[in-house]
Formats: sequence, C-alpha cells, structure tokens
Amino acid sequence: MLNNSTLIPLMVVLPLIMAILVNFLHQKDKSVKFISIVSLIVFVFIPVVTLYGVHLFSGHLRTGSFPEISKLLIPDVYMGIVYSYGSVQKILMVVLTIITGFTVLTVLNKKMISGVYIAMIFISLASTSAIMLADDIFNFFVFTEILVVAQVALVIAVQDTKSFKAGFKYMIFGTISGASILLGIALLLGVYGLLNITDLSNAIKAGGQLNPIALSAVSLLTLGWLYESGLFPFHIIKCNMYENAKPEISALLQVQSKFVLVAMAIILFRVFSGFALLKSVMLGFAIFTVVLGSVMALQQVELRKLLSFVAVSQAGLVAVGFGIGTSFAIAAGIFHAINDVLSMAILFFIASFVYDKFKTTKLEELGDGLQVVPLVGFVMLLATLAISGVPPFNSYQSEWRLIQAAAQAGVPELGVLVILLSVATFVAIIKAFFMIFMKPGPKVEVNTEVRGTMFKAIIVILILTCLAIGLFPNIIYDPIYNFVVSLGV
Amino acid sequence: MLEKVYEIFHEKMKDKGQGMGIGSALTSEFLMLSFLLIGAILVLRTANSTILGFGALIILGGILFTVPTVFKVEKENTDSINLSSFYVALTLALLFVIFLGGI
Amino acid sequence: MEPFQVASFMTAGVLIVTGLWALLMMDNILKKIIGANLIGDGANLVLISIGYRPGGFIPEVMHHFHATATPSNYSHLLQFEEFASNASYSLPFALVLTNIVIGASTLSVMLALAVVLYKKYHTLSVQKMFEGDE
Amino acid sequence: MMFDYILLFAVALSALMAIIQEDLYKSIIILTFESFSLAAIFHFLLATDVAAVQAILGAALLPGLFIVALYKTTKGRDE
Repeated sequence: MLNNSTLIPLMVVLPLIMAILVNFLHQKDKSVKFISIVSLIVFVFIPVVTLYGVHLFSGHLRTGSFPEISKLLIPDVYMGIVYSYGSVQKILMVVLTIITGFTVLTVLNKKMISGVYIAMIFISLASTSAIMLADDIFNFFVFTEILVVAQVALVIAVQDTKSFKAGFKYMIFGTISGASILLGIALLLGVYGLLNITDLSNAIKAGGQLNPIALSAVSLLTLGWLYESGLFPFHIIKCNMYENAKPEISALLQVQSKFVLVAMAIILFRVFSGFALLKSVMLGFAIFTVVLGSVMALQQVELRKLLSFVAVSQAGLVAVGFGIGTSFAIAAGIFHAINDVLSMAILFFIASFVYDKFKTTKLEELGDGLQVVPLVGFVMLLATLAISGVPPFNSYQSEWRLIQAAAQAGVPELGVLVILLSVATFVAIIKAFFMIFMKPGPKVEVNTEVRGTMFKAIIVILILTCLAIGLFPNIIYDPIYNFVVSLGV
Repeated sequence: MLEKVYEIFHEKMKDKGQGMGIGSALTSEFLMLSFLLIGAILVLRTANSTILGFGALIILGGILFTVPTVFKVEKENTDSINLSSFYVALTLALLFVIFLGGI
Repeated sequence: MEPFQVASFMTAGVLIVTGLWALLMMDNILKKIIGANLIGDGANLVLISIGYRPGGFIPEVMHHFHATATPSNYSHLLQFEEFASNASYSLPFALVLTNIVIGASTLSVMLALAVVLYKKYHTLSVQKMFEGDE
Repeated sequence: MMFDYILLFAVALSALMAIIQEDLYKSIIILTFESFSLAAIFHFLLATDVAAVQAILGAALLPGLFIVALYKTTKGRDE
C-alpha cells in the first residue's frame, strides 16, 4: 500500500497552477480557451491513471514518537502531511473532474470567457480534491475555507443583488463553521497531540472513553459538517447559493457540497469510530433536512429554486445513509451521492438551457417547450425518472440498497422515508416538467439564436451514464463497499 | 371532508398560484404529516429515555393541532438571515447539550 | 496547566462568545464583520495557548545553534532531550500563521460584499437589506 | 509580572467595547488596539513569528481595510 506516488498531489497542485496561469491571461480569450480545455483533459486523465496508495509530503516517513517524552498514546506517527488515494477517492475524483469539465465547456460555449471566472472553478476543483484526498485534518480545514471563498466568488459573479446577499450570508455562516472546525481541531490537538487522521483514530481507540474536551470537539466538528454539506440549519443558505448562481455553476456546486459531505463524514467516522451517538445525531439532522427540503421543493414556482431544494433534500438522503451507520448503509450512501450528483447535474444543465432559450425560469411564464426543444424535454423526463429512483436508472440501485440497509439495521421506518422522499421528488420535478414543456400558452418568446448543441451533447452523455450505472451497478458499488469495509467503521 | 380541506387551502393560497399550486401544497401537507408520523414512531420505538419519548409525543400533539402545517413550515424557511442565525445558535446549543450532557 | 494558560483560554472564550454574539445578533453589517474577526482571533489564541510552555524558550530563536554547524560539533551544543523538554510546541504556531492569512482574505471578501450591498441599499442595517422588498 | 494578565484583560475588554461602541470609527480604533495587544500576548506565549504577522495584519492591513470600507459606505450616504 505504501506507494509514494507523485501523481496524487498533482490532482491538487495542477488545478491551482492552472488557476494562477488562467488568472493572469485575463483578456486573452483564445489562450484561456486553449489552456482550460487542455488542462481539463489532463485533470480527467490523472485520477484514472494514478495507482492507489499514499503520498508522504517531503518524504517524511512514519517514525517513532518517543512515548516517554511526548506522552503520545501510540508508538509511531506520521511526521508530515499525508494524502491517501483509494477506490472511493478514485471514483469521486473522476465524477468531479468530468462534471467540472462539462461546466467549463458550457461556460466557454456561452462566450463568458473570463480568466478569473475559470480560475475560480479550478480553485474550487483543487480544494474539493484536497478535501477528499487529505489524510491530515488541518490540511482539510484549510481547503474547506478556500472552497467557501471560491464558491462565493463563483456566485457573486452573477452581479445580481440577490446573489450578493446569498454570498454574504454564506460567508457569515462560513466564518462560524470555519471557526468551529478550527476549534475542534485545536481541542483534538490539545488532547491527543496529533493531526494525522489515521494516527488520531488509533490514539482515540487507545485512549478509550472520550473526555469532555474531546466531546466538545465532536460537537464543533459536527456543526462544521452540517455547514459544509448544507444540512438542517444551513439548508436555506445552501439553497440560496444554488438558486442565485448561474445554473451550470449550481451543477458544479452541488457536486462539490455532496462530495465534501461524503469526505467529511468519512473523516468523522474514522476519527471517532465506535462513538454511536455521533451517528444518531447525524441521522436526526439528515431526516430534518430530507423532510424540510422535499416539503419546500413542492411549494416552489421557480425552476432553479425548486431544483435547489431537491438538491438539498437529496444531500439529506446521502446523510441518512451515513447516519444509519452500518457499512452496507454507508456504502449505499456514497453510491447514492454519486448517482444523485449525475442526475442533478442533468437537471441543472437543463435549467441553464431553459434560461438561455426562454430568458426566464419562472414556471408560470413558460410552456409548450416540447414543440421547441423535444430532445431536451425527453431527457428531462428521463432525468426525473432517474432522480426519483425508477428501475432502469441508477438512483433506483442506490435507494434500493439504502432501504435494504435500513431494514437490516432494524429501522425499516427509514425505508418508508426514502420511498416518500422519492415520491415527493418525482411530484415536484414532474410538475416543473409539465409546466415547462407541456402546458399550453407560453408567455415568453423563444430565443432562436440559442441552439445549445453543447448542452444537448452533455445531457445525453450524462443520461447514458446514469443508464449504464443503473444497468451495471456493481462496477461502481463493489469497490465502494470494499473500501467502506476496510475502513472498519 | 376533502372538499373542506380544499376550501381551506384555496382560502390560504389566494395570492399564490391556484390549481396546480393547491395540488402540490396538499401533497406536501400529506407528506409532512406522514413524515411526522414516521418520525414519531421511530423515536418512540428506538428511544431509550422517557424524556425523548414524551418530547416526541408532545411535539406530535402540538403539530397535529396546527394543521395545515405547510404554511408554517414555509414561514420558518424564508431567506431571512435573522431566522437562520436563530436556528444556527439553537443547533450549536443543542449539539453541546447532546454530546456533553448525553441524552 | 499554568495559570497564564488558563487565563488565555478564558480570554479566548470571551473573544469567541463576543464575536458569536455580534455575528448573530448585531444589526450593523460592519459589526457583524468585526464579530467574525473576533471569532478568528479567539480560535488563534486557543491554538497558541496550547503550544505554551512556562519558562521555555522560543524554538525559532535558539542561540546555541548556528547555520554553519556540522554534526561533528553538535556535541557541545544543547542536547536533544533538553531541547525537547524546554522548547514551546511550535506546530500550533504554524497552524495559526495559516489561519491568520485565511482570516484576512475572508475578511476582505466580506468587506467588499458589504460595500457592494451598501451601494444597492444605501444602508448598513442588515435588517433593512435582507428583509426589505426584493 | 502582572503585565501579561493586564493585557489579557485589555483584549477581552476592548473586544466587548468594539462591539458595544456606537461610533464605527471608534469601534475600528478599539479593534486595532485589540489586535495589537493580542500580538503582544502571542509574544508572551513564546510565539514570536505569529506575533510579528499578527502585529502587521492587525495594526496595518485590517484597520486599513475597515477604514476603506467605512469611507466607501458613509461617504455614499452624505452625497
């Protein structure tokens, strides 16, 4: 397993370098376009070819900890920052880079070529990859903060008052959650003297019962987790971010926040393995998010806001998988994160296309879209079926596994909850589908200049991916399950 | 019975959309009630402490008296920053109480 | 723990609680940002206090070592055990340096947003900005 | 040797004052004082490098940013 691969940090370093490069080429459109397309191909290529293993920064090996002097609980520790790369990281990285690529392609296609804008997308890509790869809890914290700033920059680029307000709110609560994550790390450092997650997990296992300071650290880190993944008290803030960004950026933002949810929940479970109360608390907040998100999604009359609430409630469903806490359920949760990210991305790309074509996303004013863009309407119908868990598609596989895991863990009520959520999602999105594509009497004019060949290609590729995962789920599910079992949480 | 419910919703949603809006509001009302029922069953079945059980029962009773719940949920989930701040402070306090107090 | 360490922890607690209060309860947008700054200061103070060792010396300023020393003439220098038992713990200091920079950048983004929001609404009150008509 | 304790007390007090103060200019000046005494405390806690960074940021960059923001916001109202 100890394979000191230099390709692993490149997944973080290369996007950062490219972001700086693109940032300097602000006015030169052609070179920005060329560099971003080339670097996107490289970004997708690197995670595929990298072997599993760990990377030790500056080659610091695991060494003895001098237990008599340092009073550490374990005999040997990592001396530097460590990045680890396993099967789950590989799958998540590939999905993340592909959807980032699609977003950048749509941004370039819309003639919005701005070096700074693409630089922010690259920085958010770099920080999300670092969050998923980092085996060091402080490195993780630093990149969550960078991610918040990059996401706010992407949202306020819309130059709309509502997006400024959403960005400001996101930053205000980001300060609270960032400080609480940092304080949690500080308390853990004070109690155990370690920052590496593997070492910390071993030390906490060796230390036995958690003392009150470590328990405060748990609650502070849990608050940070709720913010980063947009669960219960922060669901409105996250939803505001999604709805006020450009829809293709929302497609990227929801991928990032769901993957950060998965990464941080894995970190929490690894560090505090065997602490059952944490799982129950996560489950409680996840159920709250699912209920509020789906109920609010049904009320909306604006496509982007509706999709934002659906995205939030689906994030809650991923967290339900983590909250149940058996390895089967956690694997199902991670699998659902991947499936849901793909089908939500289709819906957000369709929202982006609708916004370009009809200049509005208010459901009242739209209508008769099926005559104008039949292909997009058909794909949206398929995506609706996919996200609400209808058999040939991918979400069916993960939701079925979630229900099974809930029944195995002795809480079959949660299975009913999953079914109700998928019904609510279906009703909410099929309403939007009807009002955009089938309702007679549109009140808006069609922008005939927008042909959207790029959008159509992207959504067709994504829906075919959804179908492929739905037909052959084990290609993705089995590595995830083995990884979760090897974590031993 | 259902006509009465429809009338109530019609009255409450005069300034918003009619027809399809009322349909989705009714759907979300039923969903909300079933979610609450499931949550109450879950808490009552798995909770070890009597405080949690009684709390769940009281909350369930309180909510059943405030039907229709959807409008109240919508009022609590606006974009307001003060309301979000209140819920964040509440969550922070709740997390400390749960983890340090150990319900 | 040393009394000075306890006192700094308590000060950090005061800073964090004050900042949180300002961030959640204050109406003025600049006061909210000041509160965010105070929370960051409090977290930094907690981290620095962890590394403190009463009567120890600063690990970066060790007069016994000099740049041209080779391993052969380490013998008359400070012993490793003496260094390990006297120097303050310098890992938290590195963390705080990172956090100060992050905090400053976050703060500047928030101030820029506050200025932009002021230009739209001509008020500093968050209540009027966020609860007003769209 | 009471000086460091007095500084700690001053930090806590000035943080409270900066929040309570009505006049925003005064509040920023008090905040600068808080940052600078925090840098001194970092020095007493044996972290000289952090103290240097905090002194530069807290005494020069941070009040500068705040003053610019305040200038931009209150000037707009007067005109």
